[in-house]
Parts: sequence; structure tokens; C-alpha cells
Amino acid sequence: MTSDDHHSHDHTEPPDSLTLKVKALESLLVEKGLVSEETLDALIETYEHKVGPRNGSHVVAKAWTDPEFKAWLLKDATGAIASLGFTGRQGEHMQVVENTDTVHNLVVCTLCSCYPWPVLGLPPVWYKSAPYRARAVRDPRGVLAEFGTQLDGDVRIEVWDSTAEMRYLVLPQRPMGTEGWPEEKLADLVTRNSMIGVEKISLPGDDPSGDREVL
Amino acid sequence: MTSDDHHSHDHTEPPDSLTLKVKALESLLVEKGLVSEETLDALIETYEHKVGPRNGSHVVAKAWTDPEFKAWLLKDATGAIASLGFTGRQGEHMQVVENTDTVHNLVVCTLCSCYPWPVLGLPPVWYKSAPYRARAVRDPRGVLAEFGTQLDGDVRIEVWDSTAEMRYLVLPQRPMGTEGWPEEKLADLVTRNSMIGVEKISLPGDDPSGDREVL
Amino acid sequence: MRGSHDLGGLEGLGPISPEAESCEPVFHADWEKRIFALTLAAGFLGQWNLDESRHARERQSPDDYLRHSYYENWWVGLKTLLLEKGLVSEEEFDSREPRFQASSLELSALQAEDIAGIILKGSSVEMQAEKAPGFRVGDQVKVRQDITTGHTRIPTYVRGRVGIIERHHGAHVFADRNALGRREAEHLYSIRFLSREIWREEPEENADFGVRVDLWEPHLEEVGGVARK
Amino acid sequence: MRGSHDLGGLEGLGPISPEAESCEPVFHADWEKRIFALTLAAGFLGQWNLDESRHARERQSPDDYLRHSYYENWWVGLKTLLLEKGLVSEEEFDSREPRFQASSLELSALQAEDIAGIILKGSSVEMQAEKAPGFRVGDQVKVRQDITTGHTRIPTYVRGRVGIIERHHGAHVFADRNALGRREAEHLYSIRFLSREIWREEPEENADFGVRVDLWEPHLEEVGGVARK
Repeated sequence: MTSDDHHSHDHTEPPDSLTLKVKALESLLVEKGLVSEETLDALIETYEHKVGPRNGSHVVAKAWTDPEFKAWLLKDATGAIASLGFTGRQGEHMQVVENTDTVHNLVVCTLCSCYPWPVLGLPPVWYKSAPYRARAVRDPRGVLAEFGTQLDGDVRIEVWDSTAEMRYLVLPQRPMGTEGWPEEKLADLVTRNSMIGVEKISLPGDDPSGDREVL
Repeated sequence: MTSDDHHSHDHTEPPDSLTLKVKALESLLVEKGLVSEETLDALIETYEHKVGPRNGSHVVAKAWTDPEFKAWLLKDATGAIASLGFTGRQGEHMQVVENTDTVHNLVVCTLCSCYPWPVLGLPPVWYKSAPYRARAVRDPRGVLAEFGTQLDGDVRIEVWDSTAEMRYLVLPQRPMGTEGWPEEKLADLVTRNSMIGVEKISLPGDDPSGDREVL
Repeated sequence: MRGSHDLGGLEGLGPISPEAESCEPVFHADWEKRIFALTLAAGFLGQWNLDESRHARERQSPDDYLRHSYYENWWVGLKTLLLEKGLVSEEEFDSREPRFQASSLELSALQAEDIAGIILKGSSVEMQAEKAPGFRVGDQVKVRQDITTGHTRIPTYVRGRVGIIERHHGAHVFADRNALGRREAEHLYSIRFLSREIWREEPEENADFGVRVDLWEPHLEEVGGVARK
Repeated sequence: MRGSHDLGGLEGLGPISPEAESCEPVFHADWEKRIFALTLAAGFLGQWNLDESRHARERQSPDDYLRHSYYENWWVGLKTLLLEKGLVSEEEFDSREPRFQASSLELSALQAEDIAGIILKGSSVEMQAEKAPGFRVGDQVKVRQDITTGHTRIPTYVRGRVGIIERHHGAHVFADRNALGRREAEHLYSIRFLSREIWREEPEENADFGVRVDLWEPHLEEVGGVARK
């Protein structure tokens, strides 16, 4: 493809008319008693500020420090995660997949944008984008490389395409050098991208390219 | 789909910048000695005015009036058509498929726009359009209906998808009531669309909906 | 259906170009927030389910689907469903004035105080199946090739492919029929495919990978035959 | 490759809306004429073949391909090939000024007087095959499922489907390898499929139809096994 024929896929600026149309529809639905402004505001507030990847970080940090919880999480993710209070839409049926020295997991939804809201919040733009959805199941190593993630040659990638109502959370590997850290400090290390599987977790100061997991 | 979200698929007006870019490229290629203006003009003249469906009409009319030619055409379309002087790009390997009382043929290219140029000229916009290419192999009766063409229930449709360099020409049924007509007068009846297979041929004055072939 | 939402393996799409995690906002514009919240709140009215909602987005023209941003596609889906289910009329969309009241529909809007109890509780799609599961963990299965005109959760890239059942998730609402408004249970399985079985190319050394897809029993057949029933 | 040019059976595209045959011009704008003629004339330079040209149009972003008009896609293909084959540099495209001459490429432009002898004569793609054909008329064959990354003339809608060979066209240049610049002969067959085999839906009464697709021997395998060689 030649550069000047390639239009932007940024896709966050709609025609102005859409902004107006959305406002008009909202007014219409409120006037018809089908939605309430207060509810809309509360929904936005919920997913903009209350439900986000911090929830998932707590799940991961607890699994790293509590072997019983980890066993429960891998056996019955829905129940284990609910025990921490993280439940709701798009998280009714959870499965946690564990990264190890030989397996790296990656989550995608090729058909739409299925994503575990209660533990990760709403998905980032790239997760919903056509390039990620198309390539994650075809060339996962190439996808990881775009995130600066290199895996050793003997690490096998397992891709999870969320085609039903099962939702997947990756349990990343705990970085070495974090022995004895409290759960809260470990949770600070856990990134959203590591729980989708496009990145590994490194200690602050580590090589950010991710080609070594710890120093 | 809702009406105001549906953008036009008319697709014949490019951005003005493309018009300028095409001109600039043409000048560049001429200056570099890779193309000549005279050749470009002659190519356009050839396919705009000299090579078109009138050629195919002659093939069809001859087949209707000359049984030996028809037999040759159905056995070796490339040779028979070349004997009338119709040869060239996109017509090197021809096959003619005959409509009968029980079989109706329809030609498409689902992958691009393959079309028998020497006998039909360049394809119409609809033949190259996504809706035709997508639907001809899925719902040919629905496609024919869009062209006002109804087939009897016992007529079987055969769709020809031009996926290699074979090019297909439909030999339409000769309308009744044309016994004894000279070849030239018959050729006037033969439409381009009937040679693609989206229409049948009716005598002038017949029901244009095509649900009866002759009165 | 064959639609452009079915993206697995599609080529030519270019780089992913992710925003940095530390900088990316949850929403990128106010209109995105409103479409998101309107879709959730309207869904609560119970006039359609999640699979009908997905299908409404998928049914638009394939080039529109690919050209639109994510929340533009949500907008198309929401508008389609509001019209089709008779909650809003074309006339109301055009005039932007209400012409009939929801009271006649006997619907009640989601209230802010219900969010914790409804949205943050979620609702399971697990159901009791009448039949026992037709496949067992470890079975080889082949994905059916049927291309029906309706919504389906079979991605094109696994059609006709053979994989191994790794987990039985129990019986869940069957999405393909749920999109038609029929709430029926079917056994759901996690199936693992090898990349070389899907893409039929010899992987470079150690480059083979596994792909898990969740499919319902009607999506599957025994290898070399029809589904066990 | 999986691209959006592979349209057979794609849904949601809306009506065909044909122009009336009696009114439709061959070209709808001057720029269309020029792209058409430039593409033909540049093709004569012999730096690429027809399959490379098709692949250059297909390789663009799927939403661009669907959004573009027909001749816009020709433009993308032409520009891609001119750049990739080194006939025009990015710098020349940007500046619109020639920086190096074709003489260094030892190419000569198609002349107007050559049109009758070249364009209106055409050039056969039939070749001598080293091997005898592996299939016979009447054989049942199954279309391979391989999804390679390159150009292919297997439409998605017949992948994995079983049809009957109706005609052997002889050996033709094999498009999938020709797109890589390798001119190799393979036997070409016309294969007939029943619509119910392709779409796997029970047709309405009398509504079944036949679909013929031309495929080369490497696209095919024996039913229940590998290709006869």
C-alpha cells in the first residue's frame, strides 16, 4: 500500500452530525421515559472510574501470594474472582489462563469485542481494532512484537478467541526479584496489557522492550 | 441498516485530488518514456467506441441462424469467435454457455472483474460492484429479480464464476416470432445483459418485466 | 452470515498502533460515552438480547462496518434495534420529537440505583440442557461448514477444521438461535486447534501455536461423520 | 490470502442498482479513462503480469478496497506496482518531476500502432504441462482449505466443498504462483458445485442451482484424501 492512499484508521472523530444525532436520540429516549440521564451518567461514571484493570491487578497479585486462591482461580475463576467482589456484565463466566516458562497466553475476540469487564474495565481501542482482531489468530508473534514483547523460541503461544460468553483473563508470570513484596505493591506492577497477554511484566527499571522478563 | 447511515455506493466521484494525481502520474510516465499520450488515447478510443457488446450480438445472431457455427461455438468458442474477428485481451480462452427451456446461465467474477472484453467490451459498473459479485453465487434468483427477470420454477440456474482466464459468454434463447429474420436484425435484439445472463431477450413491445419471454 | 465483522486472518489491515496503556483514556470523546451508556440502558428494556445486538451491528454494509469506529458501529446497532423493535419510529428519528410514549409499551427505564444490582451483578447464560453432552473432553471434532444467513459465532477461519475438545463449559444459551430471539440451551466446548491445521502452512521452527475457540454442539461434527447425538 | 476482494456470499451489501444498459457510458469520468489506459499501457512494459496486478489491488486495506470505486482500486494497484518494481520512485510521486529515465530500464513504451497487434490479439495462458492431468471429467473433488498468505484464485465460498469435474481446460499458467512471478503450468478444471453443498442450506423447492468455478490442480484433492498425482 502506498502511503497517501492509506486513510487514517484512528477512528475516534465521527462526523459532527453524529455527535448531534446522539444528543438528539438521548433527549428523545429520555422524553419517552426509556432511559434516564442520571442512569446514563452513572453508567459512564461506573466504567470510566470504578471498574477497570485495577480489579484484575488485585486478582493477579492475590494469586501470586496465596497458593490456595490461585488454585481456586485456575479451577473456578468465576467464583474466585467473585469472592473479591468483582462481578457483573461481561464477566459472568470467567476462565483464568496461566503463563508459564513454556506457555504464553493471548486473548482476542475476532468476531466483536468480548472482554472481561469486571476485572479489566472496557477494552482499549487497539483490542477492538480490525488489525488486532485479524492478526492475533494468524500471527501472534508478530502482534506481540508490535507491543515490544519477545518470547523465547521454546515458549508456545496459546490464543484464546472469545467466541461465546466465556471471558478470559491471563495470569502473567510474577517477575523475579519480587520475593516478599506485599500484595498491594505487586498489584502496582500488573498492567492491563499483561492480563490480555500482549505484554509480560517487568520490574520498573527493566528493559522496557520486554525481551527479558527480569534483569 | 438505517437510511441516513447508509452512504452512497455510487462510487464514480473520486476525491478531486485523485483526478490531479492521475494527471500528474500520466505526465510523469510520459516524460519518463514509459507510456505515450497517443497510445493512451488510442486505448481509450478502442474500448470506448470500437470493442463492445455489438461484437457479442453478432456472435449470438450468427449462432441463431447458422447451426454449423453454433455447433462450433459451443465446442470451441475461442476459435469460432476468432473467425468473426473478435480476439484480444480478456478473450483468449472463451466458453459459450447456452440457455435453454430448462437451463439459465449467469456469469460473474466474485474475485475481481473478469469479463470477455473482445465480445462485450468493458464491464458495466454493476458487474464490478460488490453487491453483484457477492450475491450472484448466493441468491441468483434474487439477482435476476433485480433486473426484472423471472424464470419459470423448473428452469435451473447455472452460475459461472470466472476464477481463471476462461471467459464466459451466455448464448441467450432466440425469441419466438423472429423466424426468418436476417442476422443483422436479430443482432439488434441481443442485449449485453442477456449475454451476461441477467436478462432474457424479448421482442420490442413485449412485457419488459421479462416474466414471459415472448407474447 | 458472511460479514466483515468476522476478521480472523483477514490481511492487509496494517499495524495495530496501540496507544500506550498509561495514556489511553477509557473514552475518547463525549459522544462515545453517551452511545455506550445509551446502549447499555436501552438493552435493559428487555426488547432484545446481546446476540441480537451483535447481529444488528454485523448486518450493516461490510464497508460501513470496517470504516466505522467502534462506537459508530454501536450507534448503527442501537438505532437499528430501536427502530425494528418499535421503541422509536423513523418519524421520531427524523423530527427528533417524541410521538408516542413508552408507557404504552409498559417498559420502565433502568434507574441509577439499579446499576449495582443489575449491571454489576451480571446475569449468567448457563442453562440446564435436556440432552447429555454429545462430546467428551479429548474428542476430535470438526467445525461445520454451514453458512446460514443468520448470526453465528463460528469464525470463518475454523470452518472445516479439526480440533480437540479441551473443556466442557456446561450448557449455555446458544448464540446463533438467541439472535433470533429463541433462548435455547446447547452444550458449549472449548476446542483447541493447531495453527498449522487452521492455516495449513508449515510453521517455522517452534512457531506453531494453539488457538482456542468456544463453540456450541450444533457447530460441531464428529471427524469423518455427523455429530454424536 | 484472506482479503475483502473475495466477495462471494458476503452479506449486507444492499441492492445492485444497475444503470440501464441503454444509458450507461463505458466510462463515467475522464480520470477513469486515464487510469484504465495507464494500467494497460504500463502492463505492457512487462514488469508484472495480470496476477501480480490483481494481487496489488487485493493487498490494500480491506476497508479501502470496499470503499473505493473500481478504478480507484486500479489506481492503488498501478501505483503499488510502479513503486515496487522501481519504475517510479516515491520522490517522483511526491515531486511529480521525473528523476531518472526509463532508458536506464531498457523499456519501451507501447505504441498506438501496436494496439491491434498486441492488445487486440491477446496472449494465451495455455501451456504444456509436464505431468498428465491428475483428475478426469466426472471425478469428485474437494477444494483445499489451505489459506496461504499470497494471491489465490480459490474463492472462500468453495473451500472444503465437494464438486464434480465437468471439463478439463488443458494446462494454464497457475495464477497463485504467477502472482509471485513464477510462470508455471498446472491443469485447469471447470468444477460444478450444487448450491446446497456450498451454502449447506436446504433450498426451497426447485431453488437449487449450480455454480461452476475454474480451479487448478493444486487447489484440489480427492474426496477423502490427497490429490492424485
